[in-house]
Amino acid sequence: MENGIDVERVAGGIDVLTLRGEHDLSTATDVSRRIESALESATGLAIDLSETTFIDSAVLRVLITAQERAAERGAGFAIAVADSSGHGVHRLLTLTGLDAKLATRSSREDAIAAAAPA
Amino acid sequence: MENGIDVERVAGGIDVLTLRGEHDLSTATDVSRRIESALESATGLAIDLSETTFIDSAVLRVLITAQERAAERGAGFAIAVADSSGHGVHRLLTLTGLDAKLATRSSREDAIAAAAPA
Amino acid sequence: MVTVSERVEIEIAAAAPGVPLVRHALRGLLSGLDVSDEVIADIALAVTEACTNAVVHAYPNGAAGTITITASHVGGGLSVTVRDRGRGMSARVDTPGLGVGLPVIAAIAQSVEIGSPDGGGTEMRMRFALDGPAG
Amino acid sequence: MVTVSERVEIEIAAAAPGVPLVRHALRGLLSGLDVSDEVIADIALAVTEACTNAVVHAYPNGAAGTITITASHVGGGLSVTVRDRGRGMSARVDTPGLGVGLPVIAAIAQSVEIGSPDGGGTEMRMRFALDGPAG
Ligand SMILES: Nc1ncnc2c1ncn2[C@@H]1O[C@H](COP(=O)(O)OP(=O)(O)O)[C@@H](O)[C@H]1O
Ligand SMILES: Nc1ncnc2c1ncn2[C@@H]1O[C@H](COP(=O)(O)OP(=O)(O)O)[C@@H](O)[C@H]1O
Repeated sequence: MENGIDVERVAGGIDVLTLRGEHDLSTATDVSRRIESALESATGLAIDLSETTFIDSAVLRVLITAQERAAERGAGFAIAVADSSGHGVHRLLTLTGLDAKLATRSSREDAIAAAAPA
Repeated sequence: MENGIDVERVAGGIDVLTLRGEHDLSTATDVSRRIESALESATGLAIDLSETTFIDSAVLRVLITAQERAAERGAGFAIAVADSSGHGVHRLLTLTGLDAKLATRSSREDAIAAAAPA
Repeated sequence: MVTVSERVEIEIAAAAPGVPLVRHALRGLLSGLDVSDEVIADIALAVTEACTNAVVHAYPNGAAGTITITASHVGGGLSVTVRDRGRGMSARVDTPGLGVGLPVIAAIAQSVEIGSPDGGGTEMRMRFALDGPAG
Repeated sequence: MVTVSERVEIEIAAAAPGVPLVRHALRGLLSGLDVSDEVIADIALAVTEACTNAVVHAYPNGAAGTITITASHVGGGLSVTVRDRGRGMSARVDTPGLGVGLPVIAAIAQSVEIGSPDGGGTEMRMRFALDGPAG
């Protein structure tokens, strides 16, 4: 799968950031920048990992920061971790206990719905 | 050296907490409690490690929290790390880089002076 | 007696773009063996964390350096060594990382040995089971 | 050939009061050898961190358990193993600790191996140099 970071604005002013393929230290700064700029104007942010085949702790750190920043700005936030997400994505979230701390949903659609500001 | 935790109120409403001997997980909760109760009424807190022969990262964590709490309450804060402090005390502070982050002074007297609120 | 049937050595510059290259090379090695996707994912994660640590921590202030990764298929397992020639293990509280790299490696690998090789730097030697779920 | 001249085995309940006991026993062992105060302080610190980890992380929710510490004076060095029979290495971000235990151990010891012994739990095997400053 081609690696990529896409951001799309959907209904209600919510930005959906899709991470395709593998992400690690070599793309973490890009991911972080795209998140920061999305949060400048979006009412909510959904991060879609359903097409993500790999993430490491450098990316996980960016996701945690994203959730904190969204909360600070009163923006909604959710992450989609689906059956189609890579084994390693599930494994890292379980090992670190972040499956319980990050606002995860099991599909892109559910994450977008959950990213509407409260 | 006998282990111990002493708290003494000195001039200006500053509390001096002296850690004698070895401190680790087995005393960290006591140290933390004594610090919390000192910070309830003291204008400043000096922690004297000049007679401390050993500390580990469990105690270090209590010291970091103490410095943060003191700052939150507007109380002064300083830690005395002297030549007489144990090798391990110096070593742990250097290894972790906390010699630069914690307000350390090289004697009990200097720490007390530095613990006066700004 | 142990039979070494496969051995790969990779050298990368100690910089972020090298990290995925190592992972891809390892997957290539493992794809020729009868290993489950779960085990491959686990090994990819642990080795990535070790390489990331070498990039982030071994050479302070962006100093140039290299990282050498050796993977060998030994008996029923895989041994992967990540070696840098940087400043040696540090233990500073002000790390830019999340602090779960070493624990993740230790949780996934059967064993991990962290050593200080002659010549300086840090060597991390991980052993992985290849049959069944790793760890 | 390696000569084992001294060997100490200590078993403690996995609880905070055991941690200083281990340190005192180790100092006792080392006091009979020609080792500098700096090296003794370093070993005391690394072994304390390993024992503290076993107490804090191995047995969740205050479950009862034991920790076995073995120290042997092997050749010119000291080998210390800290073994628990707890839940195995975890890698959770919500640790109550400062997160510098493993790095401190790895920075001080010549090498540290973290493994998952048969029967469960975690085994941490540290090797220390006894001549000159440790590490
Ligand atoms: N190759 C290395 N060289 C120097 N220090 C290292 C190396 N690998 C790890 N470390 C040290 O060990 C610490 C813990 O590593 P880790 O658990 O991966 O957490 P993080 O990298 O997120 O801080 C690092 O913060 C660093 O101080
Ligand atoms: N004996 C053990 N059993 C289970 N998990 C452990 C053990 N030792 C260490 N760990 C895991 O490794 C992590 C890192 O340990 P350490 O660097 O000492 O940091 P801290 O204990 O302050 O969190 C711990 O948070 C814990 O998840």
